[in-house]
Amino acid sequence: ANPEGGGADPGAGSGGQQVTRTQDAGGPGCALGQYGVDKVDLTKAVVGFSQSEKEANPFRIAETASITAEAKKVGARLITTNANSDLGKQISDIQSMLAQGAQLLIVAPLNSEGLEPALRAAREKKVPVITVDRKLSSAAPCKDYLTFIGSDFVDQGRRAGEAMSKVTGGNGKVAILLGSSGNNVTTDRTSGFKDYLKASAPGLQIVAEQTGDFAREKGQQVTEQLLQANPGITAIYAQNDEMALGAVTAVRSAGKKPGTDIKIVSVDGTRNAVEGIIAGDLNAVIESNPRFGPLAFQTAQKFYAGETIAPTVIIQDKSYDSANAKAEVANAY
Amino acid sequence: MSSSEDMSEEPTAQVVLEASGIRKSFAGVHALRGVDFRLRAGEVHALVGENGAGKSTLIKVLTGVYQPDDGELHYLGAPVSFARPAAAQEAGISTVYQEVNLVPSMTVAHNLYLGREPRSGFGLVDFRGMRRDAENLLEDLGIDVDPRRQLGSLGLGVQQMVAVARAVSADARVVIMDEPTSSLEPREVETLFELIRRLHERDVAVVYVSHRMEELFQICDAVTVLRDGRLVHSGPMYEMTRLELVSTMLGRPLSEVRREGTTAFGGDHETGSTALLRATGMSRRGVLGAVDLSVKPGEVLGLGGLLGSGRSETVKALVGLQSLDAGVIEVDGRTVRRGSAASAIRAGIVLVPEDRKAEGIIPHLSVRENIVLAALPRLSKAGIVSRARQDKVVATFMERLRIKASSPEQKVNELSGGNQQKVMLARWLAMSPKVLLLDEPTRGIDVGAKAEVQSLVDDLAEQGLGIILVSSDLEELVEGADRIVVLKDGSSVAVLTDSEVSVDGVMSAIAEGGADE
Amino acid sequence: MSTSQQTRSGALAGLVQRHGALGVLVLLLVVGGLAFDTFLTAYNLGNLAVQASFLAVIALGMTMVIVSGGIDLSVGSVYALSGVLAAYSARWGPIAALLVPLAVAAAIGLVQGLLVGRAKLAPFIVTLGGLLFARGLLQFLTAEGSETYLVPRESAFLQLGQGSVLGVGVPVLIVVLLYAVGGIVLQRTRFGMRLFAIGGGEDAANLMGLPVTSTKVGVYVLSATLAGLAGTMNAAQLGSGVTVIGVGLELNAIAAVVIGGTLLAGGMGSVSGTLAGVALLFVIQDLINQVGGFNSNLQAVVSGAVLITVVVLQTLLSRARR
Amino acid sequence: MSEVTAGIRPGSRAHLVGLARDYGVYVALGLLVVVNLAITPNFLSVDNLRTQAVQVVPVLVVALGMALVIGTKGVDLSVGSVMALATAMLPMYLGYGPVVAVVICLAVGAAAGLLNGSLVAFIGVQPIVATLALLVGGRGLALVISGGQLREVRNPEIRELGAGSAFGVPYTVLVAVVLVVLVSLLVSRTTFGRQLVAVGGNPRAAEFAGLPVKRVLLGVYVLCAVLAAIAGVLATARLTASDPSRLGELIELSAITAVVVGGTPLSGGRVRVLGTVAGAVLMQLITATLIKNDVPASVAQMAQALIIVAAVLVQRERNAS
Ligand SMILES: Nc1ncnc2c1ncn2[C@@H]1O[C@H](COP(=O)(O)OP(=O)(O)OP(=O)(O)O)[C@@H](O)[C@H]1O
Ligand SMILES: Nc1ncnc2c1ncn2[C@@H]1O[C@H](COP(=O)(O)OP(=O)(O)OP(=O)(O)O)[C@@H](O)[C@H]1O
Ligand SMILES: [Mg+2]
Ligand SMILES: [Mg+2]
Repeated sequence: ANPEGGGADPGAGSGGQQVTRTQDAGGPGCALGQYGVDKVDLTKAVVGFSQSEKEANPFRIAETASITAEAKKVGARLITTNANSDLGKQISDIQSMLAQGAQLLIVAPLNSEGLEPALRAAREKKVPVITVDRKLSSAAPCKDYLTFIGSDFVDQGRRAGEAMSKVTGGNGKVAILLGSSGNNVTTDRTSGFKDYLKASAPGLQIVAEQTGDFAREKGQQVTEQLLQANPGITAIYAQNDEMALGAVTAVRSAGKKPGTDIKIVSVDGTRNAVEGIIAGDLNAVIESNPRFGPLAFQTAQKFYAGETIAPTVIIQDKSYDSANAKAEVANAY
Repeated sequence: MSSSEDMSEEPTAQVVLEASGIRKSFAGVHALRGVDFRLRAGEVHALVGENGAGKSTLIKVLTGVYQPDDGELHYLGAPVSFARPAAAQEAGISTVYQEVNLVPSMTVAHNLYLGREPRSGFGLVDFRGMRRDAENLLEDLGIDVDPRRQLGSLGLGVQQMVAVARAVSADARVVIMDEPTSSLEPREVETLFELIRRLHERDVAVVYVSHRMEELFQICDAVTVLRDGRLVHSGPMYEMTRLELVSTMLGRPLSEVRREGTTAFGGDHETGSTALLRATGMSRRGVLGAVDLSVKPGEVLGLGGLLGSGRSETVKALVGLQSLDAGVIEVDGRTVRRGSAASAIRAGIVLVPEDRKAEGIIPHLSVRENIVLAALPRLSKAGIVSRARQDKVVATFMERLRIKASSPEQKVNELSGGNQQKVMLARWLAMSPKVLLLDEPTRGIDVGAKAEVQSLVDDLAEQGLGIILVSSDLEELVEGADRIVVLKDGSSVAVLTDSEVSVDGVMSAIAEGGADE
Repeated sequence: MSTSQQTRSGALAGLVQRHGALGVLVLLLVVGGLAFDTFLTAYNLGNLAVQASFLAVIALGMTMVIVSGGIDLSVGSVYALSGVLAAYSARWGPIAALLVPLAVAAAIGLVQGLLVGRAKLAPFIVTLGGLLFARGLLQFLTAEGSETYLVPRESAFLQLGQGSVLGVGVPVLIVVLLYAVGGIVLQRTRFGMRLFAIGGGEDAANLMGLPVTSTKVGVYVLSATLAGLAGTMNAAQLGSGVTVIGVGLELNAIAAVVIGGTLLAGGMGSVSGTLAGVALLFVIQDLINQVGGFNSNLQAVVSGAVLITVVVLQTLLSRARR
Repeated sequence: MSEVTAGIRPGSRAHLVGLARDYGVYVALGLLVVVNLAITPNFLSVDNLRTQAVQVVPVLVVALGMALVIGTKGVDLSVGSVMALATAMLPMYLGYGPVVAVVICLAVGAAAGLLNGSLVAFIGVQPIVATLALLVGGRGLALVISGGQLREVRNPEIRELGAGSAFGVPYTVLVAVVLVVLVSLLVSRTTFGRQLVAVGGNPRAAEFAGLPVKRVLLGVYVLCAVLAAIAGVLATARLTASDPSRLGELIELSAITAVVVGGTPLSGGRVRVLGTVAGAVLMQLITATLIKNDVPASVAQMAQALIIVAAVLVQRERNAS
């Protein structure tokens, strides 16, 4: 996820706590003995958190803040690193935290593949790894890592398709503003959306797919170009809120009314976007909740307490639309 | 090998290199308009002509730097066309190009053996062998320099000798030298001639370009004269007198070129009584020991000394381009800030540097821009340059110095060396300086232009400028200067006045002066 | 004015200059070791060395390019592309996994080299084109970056990145070997001499009859091939062809080379300096981690400041030499 | 902007080659327009032209400064970070009114330029590394200052600057046009401009000619950074938000490309301002063409690479031989 937004104090929403939707996507759970690590007292433990991208957008800021706050609450000593979008750095970050004596690792993977060397190092040191927000695809739970806590990005795309179908009445020409190329969030949010349209909203036709790099300015520029080349576009699916907000400006400067002439649906749930729904510029936003701290530490506590942990813990993401935006805006990050 | 004896007439000697009907033009400039050139084994062949006559261009065509637009090349009897300088070199033609063309960031030894490094086992470069070879070579050629020195840290003269050493050490059938002596002292010139004689004995053909007439008569057997890209004469050297040669070169009747003496300098000058520029105790560790000198208005002060004696360093220090550890520089009694070029220029001291290519011209700018460069602030109001005032200055000096260019807008690096030198002079004269420092001002310029520059120097002195003249051409130095300060190992060791100002005087001052090492 | 004395003090200053990066590195190692007992451990340094090895391989080629007066911006993209190709080709066995990416990388280097050497285009623009092209090709081959090819779990190819000999990682051994060879190539072969000559004065090198064009072509092929090798090693380490790696890596490589005392203008430089430069970048990064408490934005500020300090020191040292 | 070469027969091969070299970028531009007229729907509309003009502004303004730096044989990698750093100030000082806020942005830009310029001119650090440090650190600082957050700009004047227009020409485009004229006058008519070119052409000779080489270098980097700051303000005004994490990302590469494609050699000693404008417009049109025709990112990047290299290939200096 690469959302960003502005203004609000991250993590301020009192009701923004993550809720588990499903535990276990099939497969057995994982217990202390199976994973082969030693029991640790979390209140005295050294916990390492490896963040993947700069804390330069609301999602990352809220995510780091949530984990930092929860570590403090639990009493664990937290060391944090940031890979700055560099996979090699994430590997050395994790190894460095292991060298510094981390006993539990919370990792926000930069990519769904490629962390093997770091995971191997953790296994050798018998340190459990909890992955959050991005799922590792070929690594094995209870072996390479303990569990994954996060959203289902394909499902986010599917729900965005659903929302799109609802706000457009199932008919129209859609432009997709893609996230950064090569990012599996982009891939998942695209495939979920397309699959839904194919199956359930054949009246919606995708006329353009261009990358907006998860950035507002790029979203604005690309939308301007697309609207001129395809005046028939009636809806925009932006894969994050920032690009959606850029699209809003572009639609307006093309002399059309965002939210009315051109429907806009996006993913993330930042404060700015939800306010955009209230203002009528956006039509729907699918949430991607970044507050992993409490759930991550709870999971660790349960694990050390001997409980079996499900290989995937999918959290419940909200969605915002004109019906609930006003009421829920306080929960947006 | 003056005209003669040991050089028995050898029209029979094999022709090694022959060019016929060579044409070459650059964007709008016809540098060569159908030139024939024939070089025989064992001869020393002078290639002469005014600045811009096309000598260097011909050499570059002969050695594969340029491809001719038209014409043919025969080497050892077979038609050839060299695609790159490397091809000519492999075929046995080795060349010293005009202006030093070596790599300044590498050592002397590297420069000598680049491309043909001695190798030990595994094909690796054998540095020890290379240094030993270099030492032997340099010693053999009488060049006193440490082969481990970085080339760029050496004076231009030494660099030139290194270039020569590189060329002659290759086992070549033809050695081409484009103005190899322009920065050399009589002593080095003699070393070079000795080398050429040895080449001659090995039956190597030599092409020799120089603007120093006496050298040509001393060493060359045959001569080819170019004028405006055309061949105007080719024949044995002994058939010509010096005057005839000059007149053929310039294309003017004999009567017009007849002159007194060898230089165009007049007699002594009226000099003021108080010093215009006075420098005392200039020193910098490892470069200058203690240099004292002074120039009066209307006086030409010569700086004498051997290669690397610190003459160039001294004049650079005077204009603030060489920082000093100690020393006072005054103009009209006012102290100039040491190490600041701006304040030297403000005080009216300017320098025409020795290394035109590296320190003088801005290659891609036009003649006009190069001339007005230093004077720009004076030609502008509130930072906006006046084109009209520029054009006036440029026109004045191009005419006064007879700068030969297709237009003021021609790129300066397309001019011949001599004309580039005049552009440098124009740049500084446009500043109306008080003291003019000239480091090898006639380096690489033809007899005509040389005379013009020399008489210009005279004129300027008459007008009351103080002039410091550095020249490795001893004759020029002695005839031009009213007084000579002799440098040795970076210190001033003697001042020659009146009758002491003579070639012998300078020589003996150099020999005696200072503590010997 | 004793020349030999001048030479000797010049050589000494040169030594300091060339090993300026090494000096700073040793200093940081000592300070880091005293401050953090988890820093100077075989475990930590061993891991760092493996992680640094990819940049080290790339920076070796970059050093040669920069010595010749050029620059190669395409290495990051070529690195990523090669990783993907290696992971893809691993299905045909380890030899294919090694050769396919190297061949493609060398081909890219060849085209760049010809454009620079033969067509005389500015290296900056040519290799910027290479950067875009290789990244585009990578995305094209991976369905816009959505496909990640995996190296078969049992493939011997993985040893290239994950194996170790006597406790030293294979990538580290490769780096040691390559730098030994690279040092000899640069300092002791005619090819190396030519690189210095071209960087120090291209026109002069040409007039001296050196094969300027083929040397330039060679050095770009070399650089791209080394970037390809780094990508291949990385794929072996990760076990997959990750598409998002290598962005901005060219700047890290350039920084390492310059910190190592190589002159960007060309004509001067050493591979040992580059190795120290690479090590320095990774040690600084790890020390920032060890100190902790910086958020990512502050980390960037600190890295920038450290970079300025190191480069200024380096420049002052090399100026003192003149 | 071309240097007229005397004495070449019009129509001759040399003449045509010379023309292609001098006007290569315009030829490429013309070709691209023709291609677009054929394949891109609604290309020839006023709205479209306006969009392209508006979008090219930030890159163009940055490229103007970059052209000056490149003219001195340097390069400035930090422009994108300077944009971010300067405009991070905008929301903080808007309380004092838009003019004060913008002046502070430009002052911050100038300070960044002073840092770059001092490193290059006085310490002698190689430009690419000197500015690399600020590229790395500058954006970090911008994020530290702004708390890592994008901030909405609600000031009406700034919004008007971004969205409004006079006589149908957007304000941002007007600003860019004025800057183009100023920079082109600076290069061709002022002492500073001519000295700049001389310093790029042969720094040693410039020093020997008594030019204030260090001051010129310092000035050039300051100018470049101030232009980057202006570009940042214009981009921010249009986006109606200050976005320190993304604003100007990778713009240094676009700007350098525009400059070089426009015929200014990286080896210094020459600055072609109109060529730079054409180069920036060319890059913009390439992007627009690829987006409008919905070309996937992978193919778009490869196409871009090929067009850039082709454009430079057309106008390379003819070989000596
Ligand atoms: N690269 C070039 N581009 C354009 N014109 C050139 C170029 N090289 C030489 N010329 C012109 O060709 C003519 C011959 O120049 P060349 O350098 O051969 O003269 P030269 O006889 O060697 O003179 P000098 O004694 O001053 O060295 C001159 O008019 C010069 O301006
Ligand atoms: N033969 C030599 N061996 C070593 N160093 C030398 C030699 N000749 C000159 N140098 C060095 O070259 C530098 C420049 O000397 P400088 O140019 O002042 O002398 P010069 O008298 O003008 O001689 P030149 O005619 O070579 O210019 C000095 O630093 C000197 O140490
Ligand atoms: Mg010549
Ligand atoms: Mg001298």
